[in-house]
Amino acid sequence: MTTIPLEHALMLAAILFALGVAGVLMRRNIVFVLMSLEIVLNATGLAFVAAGMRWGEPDGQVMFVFVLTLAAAEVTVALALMLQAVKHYGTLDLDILRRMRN
Amino acid sequence: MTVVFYSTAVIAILATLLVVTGRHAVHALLYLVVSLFAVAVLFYLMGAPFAAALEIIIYAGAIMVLFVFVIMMLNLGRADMEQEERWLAPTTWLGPAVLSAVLLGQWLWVLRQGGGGDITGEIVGARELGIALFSQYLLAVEMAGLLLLAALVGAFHLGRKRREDDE
Amino acid sequence: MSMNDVQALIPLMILAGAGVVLVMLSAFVPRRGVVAALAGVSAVAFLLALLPYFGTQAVEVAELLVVDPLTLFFWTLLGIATLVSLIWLMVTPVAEHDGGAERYGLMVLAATGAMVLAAAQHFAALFLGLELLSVSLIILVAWQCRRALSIEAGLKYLVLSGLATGFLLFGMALIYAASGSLAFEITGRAHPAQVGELYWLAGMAMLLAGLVFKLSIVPLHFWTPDVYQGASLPVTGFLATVSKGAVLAVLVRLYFDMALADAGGLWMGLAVLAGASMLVGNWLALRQNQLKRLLAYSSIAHMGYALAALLAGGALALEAVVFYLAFYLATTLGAFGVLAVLSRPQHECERLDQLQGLYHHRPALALILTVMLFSLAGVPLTGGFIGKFYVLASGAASELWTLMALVIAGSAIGLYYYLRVVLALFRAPAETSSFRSATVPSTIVLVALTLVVLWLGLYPAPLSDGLARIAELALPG
Amino acid sequence: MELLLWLIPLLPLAGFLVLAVAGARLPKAGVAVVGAGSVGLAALTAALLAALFYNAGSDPVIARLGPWFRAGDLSADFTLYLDQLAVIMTLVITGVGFLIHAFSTEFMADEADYRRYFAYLNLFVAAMLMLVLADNLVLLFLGWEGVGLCSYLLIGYWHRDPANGYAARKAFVVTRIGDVALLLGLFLLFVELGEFSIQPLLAGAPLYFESGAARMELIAFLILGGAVGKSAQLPLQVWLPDAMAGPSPVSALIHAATMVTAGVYLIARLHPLFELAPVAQMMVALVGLATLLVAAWAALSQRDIKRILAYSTISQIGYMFLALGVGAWGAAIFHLVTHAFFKALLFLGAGRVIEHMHHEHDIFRMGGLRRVMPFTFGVFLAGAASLAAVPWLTAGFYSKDQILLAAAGAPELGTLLFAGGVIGALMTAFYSFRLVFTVFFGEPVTQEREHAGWRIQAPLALLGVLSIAGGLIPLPLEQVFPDHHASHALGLVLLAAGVALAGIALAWWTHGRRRPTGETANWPLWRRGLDRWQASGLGFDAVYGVLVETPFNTTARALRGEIVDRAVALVIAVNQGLNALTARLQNGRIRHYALGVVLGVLALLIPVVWL
Repeated sequence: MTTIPLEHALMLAAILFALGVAGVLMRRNIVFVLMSLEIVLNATGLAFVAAGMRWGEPDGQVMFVFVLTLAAAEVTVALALMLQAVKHYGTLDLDILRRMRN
Repeated sequence: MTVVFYSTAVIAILATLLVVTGRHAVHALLYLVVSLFAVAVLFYLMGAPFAAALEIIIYAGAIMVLFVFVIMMLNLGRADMEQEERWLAPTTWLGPAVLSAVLLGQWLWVLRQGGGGDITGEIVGARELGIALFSQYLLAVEMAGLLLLAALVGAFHLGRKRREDDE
Repeated sequence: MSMNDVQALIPLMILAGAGVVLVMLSAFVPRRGVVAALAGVSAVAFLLALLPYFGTQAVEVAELLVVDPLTLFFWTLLGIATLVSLIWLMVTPVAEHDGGAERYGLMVLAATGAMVLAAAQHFAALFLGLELLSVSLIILVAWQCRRALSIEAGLKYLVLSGLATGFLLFGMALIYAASGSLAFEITGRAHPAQVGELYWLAGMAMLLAGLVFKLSIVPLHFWTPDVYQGASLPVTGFLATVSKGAVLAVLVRLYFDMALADAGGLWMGLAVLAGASMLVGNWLALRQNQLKRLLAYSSIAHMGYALAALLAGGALALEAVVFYLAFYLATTLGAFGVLAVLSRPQHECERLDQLQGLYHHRPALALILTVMLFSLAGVPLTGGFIGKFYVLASGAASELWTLMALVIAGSAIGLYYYLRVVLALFRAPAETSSFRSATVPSTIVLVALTLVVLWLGLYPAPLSDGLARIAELALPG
Repeated sequence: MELLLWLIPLLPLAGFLVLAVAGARLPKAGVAVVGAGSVGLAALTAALLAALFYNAGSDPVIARLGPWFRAGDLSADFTLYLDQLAVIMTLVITGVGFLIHAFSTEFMADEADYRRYFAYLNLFVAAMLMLVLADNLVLLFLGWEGVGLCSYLLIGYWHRDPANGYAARKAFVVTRIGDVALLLGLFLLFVELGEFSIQPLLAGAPLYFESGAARMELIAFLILGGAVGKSAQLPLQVWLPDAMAGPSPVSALIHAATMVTAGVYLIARLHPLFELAPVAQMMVALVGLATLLVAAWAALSQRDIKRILAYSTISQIGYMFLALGVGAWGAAIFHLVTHAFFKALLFLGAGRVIEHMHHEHDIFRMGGLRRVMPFTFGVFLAGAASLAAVPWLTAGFYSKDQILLAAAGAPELGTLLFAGGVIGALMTAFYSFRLVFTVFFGEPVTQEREHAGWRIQAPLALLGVLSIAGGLIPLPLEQVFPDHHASHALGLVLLAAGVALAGIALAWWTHGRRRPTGETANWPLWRRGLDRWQASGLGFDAVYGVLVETPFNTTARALRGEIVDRAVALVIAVNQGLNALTARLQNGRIRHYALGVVLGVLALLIPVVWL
């Protein structure tokens, strides 16, 4: 068996998370934004599992299961919403979805 | 094994980078699946085989397939790729990229302080997980069920094709 | 799980069960009224089920939840707010195709999430409660899928709330990595002593960012006006009251269980955000003519005040926040209620000019709305004044002069735009204006809310004393 | 007695509630009865209570209705407190307030929204009574806020003209600036002394604070800020002249019995704090002095009859501040009382004049009204004489004399304060009689004769009598205020008297005597020149123009109002600018909103990592 410092696992999670955040911030296409959100959630799942394994407890994996549930629930609603948005606005461009503003 | 861990991590990072910067939606999706597989391998290496399985079955399996369906429904083609090209001008991504880099820098600085301890790779498998889920986390599991129910209702309502919509 | 635990969860089970049943039932029962009535009954049943617990000891339920006097208070408050929101959902006229009965079930499910949040003492409960609340709310916001604005609001809320949740989860993971536990109190104790203190603090910072996102604290506030505007009035009312109330509740518990007042940098960051919220919220509202956006901006400022009260720390701060929440819920529900009552199908009452001259046609509604606006502005003899006073008193007790000066300055700016609306109510009506009259049930609810707001302003002593006892119990030592 | 005490503020409040809720069903007469009657009953109650109070040896009466709220150590009850100061204030507010109400029942009879008018007026009186009777600072603040709110509602209501929206905003911003200072001061006081109840607070302060302690000075300065805003003193005086567009009785109420005197009352009520803060107290005197001079100077060149009176209010309140600043608390209250009489009278009289002239405000388009409005002329003359402090005959003379003597006796800067006060008195006498002579003397511009019912005549007559004889009313305040030793030099008294007369004479010379002469074309040149010189007031006009009008107009034009006006505009502009800026960020783009989320995370994360 091998030992890995917790920091390294968490750093990986942080990098993946940051990439996801960057995706949300810079992509205009809804599909890519939603994928980036999935990356973000997956990164937190990785962090939870890593932390759980550092303590040798199942709690981290339990949280991962819940994160997975959320990801599934969110993506379902998100994709349905996306289809509606395409119907109303005729585009995948999030920057067009700004009828409400000051 | 350590080598496997770090090389898989690099694969995960690269694949994710390609997702975030990709032009073609289906390609990006495939890279995402690669990244998820890589993470599943890491789970396995860290001693969480059940989590690894879930990652592949649910994430890479169910959720990504959902994405594929939607992308196919929208029929994203070459025109969309060109559009992506235009949307990804440096003025759009430079600021966010810098901000994300600052965020990442903060995190890495914090994590570098260390003291978190080691992951020994001792296996916490499906059995322990199951016991935890259905004893102390039972309530939470119920809550997760409600969450899925809510999402189901939402998807049903939002995705419903109504007769009057066809006009 | 012992019998005792199960007993403590009866109210929650009622609500959750009702949510499931209502959602199922909506598919088979075509009559919207039946589902609506059942939803109302379930909220009442929830409140009645709380009665046996008053005066009992705290019960911890399988580590995840705790039912103590503070929880009971929040549950009562949020239960009433849910009931009133359901009533507004009933009375607001909607276009036929937007009137799916599943909305009632979803709102009850969202309320279940809120209750879990208010009782949470474990990260898993916090996370799942928050997400049950948020996901249900996203669907409710986007429900009128024929309105482009509704879809836009839903998508905005979903993406931003997903991002915030990501930070929240990552924060939790870091705290867990540092302390080895997901329970508030254990991780709270671990903080000063254990290794990886920086992990703990950074994790907490991200966790708090995820939470204050829901409270629309600046600069995580951007979603608020758009989502408020895009959602239908009763849903906005629910979002503004139950959702914010539940998040504030869990924030209170976190703050005290984890001794966040001692974490200097974190405290400073929160203080800056609270101060910014008061100013930015009020500035944004200054010239706003869209009433929902106005209320959204005002909620930003109000959550800033509430956060400032919390930051003062100590029993008085706990009292202040809880009192503030009580008055804010009653007042906001009243304001949204008046707007809901005045709405027509596909034509919500949401612009300032739609209210012009209300006093001359519907004096009672105008006076009720005036009381609510005065309360939001913090005019004496309304609940809002006492709430503000509490905030200032707790701030003064901890000598937080800068924050207090900002509270006072923010209120001074705030009064201006609330009075603008009041003046419009009393101005001569426009030629074309016509107002719906309120139905009997909504009149009763509105009058009751008005009386509550005035009661909180005129004779809050009983509530204050009760809160003082709760605060004493909640804060050991 | 306790019950009676509570009745006083509750009666007008009840009047307001009745009018607000059930008023729509009342006929006009009913509205008048409720509106004026409630204040009248309050006045009767106040008189009865005052009699009982003095009979019982002037011991303070404390009436506790019940608890209000409690937050930590901080508690406030619904408790009223009546002492010698509160008795006087209550009598003035209800008495003068009732006379104004009674006058209004007839004067405003043609007003379409009669009901709302009386509702606001009643609420105004109730709030002011709450302010002066409050036992604790929270209740006092309730009255303070109520008064401010009512004034804003009145301004906002009467300003149908959008151009006047700015005036309403200005009044709002300026008084709010004062309120922010006041609230901070009160909380600071609470934190130091742990008390909101006024009497224990005042008793405790000297034990807790050294005289001149920095915290004490700060508190006193903040309270002064609140008083300055509400009482329209320099530099926050700008809102008052603009807030004149309401009907005259409202101005009478705001300027005489309520609102602007709140600041004077506040400082008088909290005088032990100012005694502990000598710098702040000196500041009160200097603010008063500067205000009375600037406002009197401004009044000299106004043409609008109500604006003249508005500036004179600011100026007279400056005198009260001057008195407060030199520790002559009793003299300040005395002047507050006499001022309430003659200023109410002057505003009501001006309302009569304006109405008679068909809403003409410019005094130079009036003239000779003495003949057609003999009654109004009579009472107006009494009021103006009192304002001008005609020696030994009028109430205004006695109260102003006390202030001037007290100023002369001040330990520091006595000469300066006295000299300023005397110069102010000269200007006061001049502008009040400039007004009288221009409006009532000379050729009549109209032949229409006045007609007035008893509901107009009786209040005016009564106020006229009070303006003259009000100085003889004894105002026992020895239990509230410490003795004040003023100078009693006869020379100073004579100087003050002489100055007032000189001012009137000057006004006669420049504005009374000179009237359009007859045909002069065939006079010899020297005679024409002499006549022109005489007609021009022996050159006084030129001097007047050079000394007063030109500089005032120039500065006014240069500064577009006053410097403060600019500061206020700046406050508004800054807030609107920030509104525009923050609103621009609210651009609807999800990506930009998400940037906000990330920034928020960083805002919490960075201090954690680096602090």
